Amino acid sequence: MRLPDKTTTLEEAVAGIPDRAVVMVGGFGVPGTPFTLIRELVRQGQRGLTLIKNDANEAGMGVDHLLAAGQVDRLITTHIGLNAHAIAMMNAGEIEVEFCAQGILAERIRAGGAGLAAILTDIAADTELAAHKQRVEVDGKSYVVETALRADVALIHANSADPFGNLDYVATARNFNPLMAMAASRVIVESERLQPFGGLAADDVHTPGPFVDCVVELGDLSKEYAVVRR
Amino acid sequence: MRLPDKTTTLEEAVAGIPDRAVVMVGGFGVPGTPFTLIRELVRQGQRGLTLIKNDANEAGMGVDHLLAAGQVDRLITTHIGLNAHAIAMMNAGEIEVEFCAQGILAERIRAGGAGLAAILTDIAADTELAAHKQRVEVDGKSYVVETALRADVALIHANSADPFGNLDYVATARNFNPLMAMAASRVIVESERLQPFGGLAADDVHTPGPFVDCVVELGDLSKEYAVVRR
Amino acid sequence: MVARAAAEIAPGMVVNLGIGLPTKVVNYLDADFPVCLHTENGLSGIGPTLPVERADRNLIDAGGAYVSTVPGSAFFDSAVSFALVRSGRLDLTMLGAFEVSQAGDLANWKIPGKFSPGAGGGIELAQKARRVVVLTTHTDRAGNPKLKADCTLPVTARGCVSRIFTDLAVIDVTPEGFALRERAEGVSAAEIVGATGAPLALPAGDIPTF
Amino acid sequence: MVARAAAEIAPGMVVNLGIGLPTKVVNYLDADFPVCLHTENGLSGIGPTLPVERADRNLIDAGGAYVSTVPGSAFFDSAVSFALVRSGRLDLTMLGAFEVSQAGDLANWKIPGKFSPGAGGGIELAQKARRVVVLTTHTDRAGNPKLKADCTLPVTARGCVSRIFTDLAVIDVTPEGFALRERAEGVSAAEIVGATGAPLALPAGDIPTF
Repeated sequence: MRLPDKTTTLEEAVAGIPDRAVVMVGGFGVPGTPFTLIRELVRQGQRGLTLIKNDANEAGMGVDHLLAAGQVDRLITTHIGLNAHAIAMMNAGEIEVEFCAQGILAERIRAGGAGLAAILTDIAADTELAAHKQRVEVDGKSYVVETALRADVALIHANSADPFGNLDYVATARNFNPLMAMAASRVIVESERLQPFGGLAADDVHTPGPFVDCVVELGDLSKEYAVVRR
Repeated sequence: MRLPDKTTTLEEAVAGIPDRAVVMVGGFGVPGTPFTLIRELVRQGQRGLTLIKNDANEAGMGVDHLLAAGQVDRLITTHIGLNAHAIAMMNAGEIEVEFCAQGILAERIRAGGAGLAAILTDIAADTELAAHKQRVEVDGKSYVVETALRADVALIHANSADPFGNLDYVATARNFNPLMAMAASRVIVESERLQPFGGLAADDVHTPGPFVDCVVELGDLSKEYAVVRR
Repeated sequence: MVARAAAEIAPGMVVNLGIGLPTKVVNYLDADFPVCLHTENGLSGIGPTLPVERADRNLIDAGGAYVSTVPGSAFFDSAVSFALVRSGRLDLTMLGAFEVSQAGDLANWKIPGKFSPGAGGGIELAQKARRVVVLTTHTDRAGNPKLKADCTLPVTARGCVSRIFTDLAVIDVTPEGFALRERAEGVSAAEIVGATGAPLALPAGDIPTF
Repeated sequence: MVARAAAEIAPGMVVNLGIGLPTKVVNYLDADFPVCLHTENGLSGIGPTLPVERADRNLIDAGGAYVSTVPGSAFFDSAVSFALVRSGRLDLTMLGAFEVSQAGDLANWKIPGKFSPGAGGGIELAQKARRVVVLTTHTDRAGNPKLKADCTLPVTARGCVSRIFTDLAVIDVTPEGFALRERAEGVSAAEIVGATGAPLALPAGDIPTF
C-alpha cells in the first residue's frame, strides 16, 4: 500500500468548478486567502457562483475580483466592512448577501464537514440575523436551528502539503481553511510548499489528506499575499 | 504581559473534584488514558461519579479501578466489550450505562466544548440508541436531537504541556482528549513532559491553554501506560 | 474469501476495515497499490501491524492492534475521524455481521441478553461509508443462516449493505433482494441457496467461482 | 479612560479587546502582568503590534493589525476560537458601542441605511464573554447620548453589558439601571447626568475621580 497522489495543475484543478457552484473560500483578511486559485477562477470565468467566505477581502483584492467580474450572485459572510465595493454592490442589489455571526458561520461549515444536519444555539437569538430562522425547544429552552453549510468546492490556502493532501497552515492563516477543507465535495488546495510523502509529521497535520481532492503547488507568491501597507 | 502559570500537584488538582461530579476521561483503550489522575481519584475516594469515557478500559486497568471501588453511578460510553467486569456490573444494575454511537459521543462532547446546545443528526436514527430521543424536522427531514455534553471535570492525558496549559498529544493517544479538554468547567491535565513557556510551537498546539485549568507533570510512567501483552 | 474481498478495493479509495475478518484484507493489498486505510480512533494511512516487541504504546487501531504509520499518515481526534466518515470521505468499509437482511439491513452490535458491549463506531461506518460490504461466515456456529429475510437482532443501520462476502459466495443486495454473483470453488448454487435464509436470485448461465 | 479600563483586567484572565479604543488597553498592562489576550481570528497570547517593516504577513488580529506572539502563544481555527468564547473560557471582553441601554443591551454593529458591514464576531463576544465592558465616548459626534433608556439601533446582544468606560465617567449597569461609579477628573456629576440619555443613579457622598 501507498497513499494516492493528488497533485495537479492550477488550470485543471479549477476547471472542475461548474457555473452556479457553491464555493467556500478560506481566509480571514489576507492570511489564508487562496489568491492564486481565485485569480484562476476569474480567468476561467465561471458564473452565477455562491461564495461562502468570512469577509470580502478589500476592494481590488482576492474575492473582490470575482465580484467585480460579475461572477458572484450570492455571498454568505460575516463582515464586509473593509470592501466598500462589495457594500456598494450589496446596496445596489447586484449581489445578495447573507450575514452570519462569525463563530456560527464557522460552526455551520464545520457541521457540514462533520456530516451533521444542523446545530442548535442561542447565539444571535435576540438579533435580526436569526429573526426568520427555525427555533426548537430543548429541555424547556428555545434555540435557533443553524443549518449545516456544504459547498460544491472549497478553495484552500495551505502553508505546506504532501501529495496525498495532508496540510498544515501557519499562524492566523489557518482561520476558516481547515473547516472548509472538510465541508466541500471537491477540495482544491494551493500550497506554498509541496513536501514529499511523509514530509509533514503525522502529529502536526492540520487537515488530513482524505478530505482533499487536488493539490496545486504555488510558485513565487504574488503581491496580494504580502503585508498590506495602509 | 506574560501568560499565567497553571502547574500544580497531583493531589491538589484532583482534590478539586467533588462527590457526584460528572467527569470526562480521555483515552481510547490504553493510549491517552490519564491513568495517574484516575489512580489519584481512586485514592481520594470521591463517590457518586458520572463518567463519560469512550470505553471502560480493561478489567483491572484505568477507570475499572473507579468501578471496582464503587465510586461510579453512571457511565456514558460507546463500547465496554474489553471489560467483562464493567459488563457484569451493568448487568447486575450496579452501574447505569448509557451507550452512544462513537462519533456522536465525540460530537456531543465537542458541542459542549463549543458552547452549543445540541446537534441534529440522522446517525442511529433507526436504532434503539435513539429510540427515545427528541426528533426535529428540518427542511422536510427528521433528525435526532443529540444534546451537548459538558462535565464538571475533564481528566486529560497529554504528551507535553507548557505551564499555561498548551498541550500536544501523540499518535492515537489524541482521540477524545482534545474534545474533552474543551468541554469541562475544570480541565485537569497530566502530561508526560512539562515544557517551558514557548516550548510548544504555536502552530503545533493541539489544545490551546485557555481551555486548561491545572497542569500536573508526570514522573516515571506506571506499567498501565505500557504496551499490553495479550 | 478474504482475497476475493480485497479485490473490492479500487485504487485511490479511503477504506475502513472493521475488527475481525475484514482486518485481514490488508494482507492481500500490493505494496504499490494506492489506498488509504482509516481507523476511527484517529489515523489515516495505517501501516503494517507490529509485534508486541516493536509496538508503540500510543499507536493502535480501533480493535486494539498495534499498528504503524506509512509516509503520509495523519493523526486526528475522534471528532475529525468521524467527520471524515459522516461527510462522505470514506469510500468503503468492510464489516462483520451477525445478520444481513435482504433489504441490506445490518445487525452486528448486539445480541440481547448475551452480548451488549455497545456499538462503538459501527453504526456510523455502516450508515455513512459510501459503500458497505460485509465479510462473514455464511452461517453461524449452529449452522443457521446469517442472510435473512429480516434481521431479528437490533439493527446497526438499515439498507446499508451492498455486497456480502462469505466462505460460500459473493452475494449482492439488490432492490429485489439477494442475488448470487460468485460461488466459492467447489460449492454448488444449491448449497448456497440452502444456507441462505431468504430468496436468492441466481444468475443466468455459469456462476463464476473464486 | 483607557488606563482606567485597563484596571478592569484581573491577573490570570483571558481577555478579548475589540477593535478601536479597546485595543489600546494593552499599552497599560505591565510586562509582568499575567494575562492571555485572545483574538477571534485564531490566536491566544497576543504579543505587541509590529510596524509594517517587521510584520509577518500571516499574523494579524481580527482588526487586521500586524501583531506578534509571546512565549506560550497558540494558533487555532475559527471554530476553536469561538468555542473558547461560547463555552465560557473568555473572562472579559472590551467592546466599542453605538448605544448601550439601561438594561445593558448593546448596539454596535449596524446603522440601518448607513453602516451594514455585518457583525463579524461581535455578537458572540457580547453574548458569551463572562464579563462585557464597553469603552466609548459618552456622546456621539453630534453630542447625542450613547447611553439610553432603550437602544434604537439593531442590538448586538441583550442585557450583556456590565460596565461602561467613557471619556466622562465609569458607569455600571445595575438591575435598577445606570449607576455612576467614577467621574473623569474635572467633570461634574451634573455634566455626566446631562450627557446621559437615561436616569443615572449617583453614589452617596464623594464621587471618586480617574
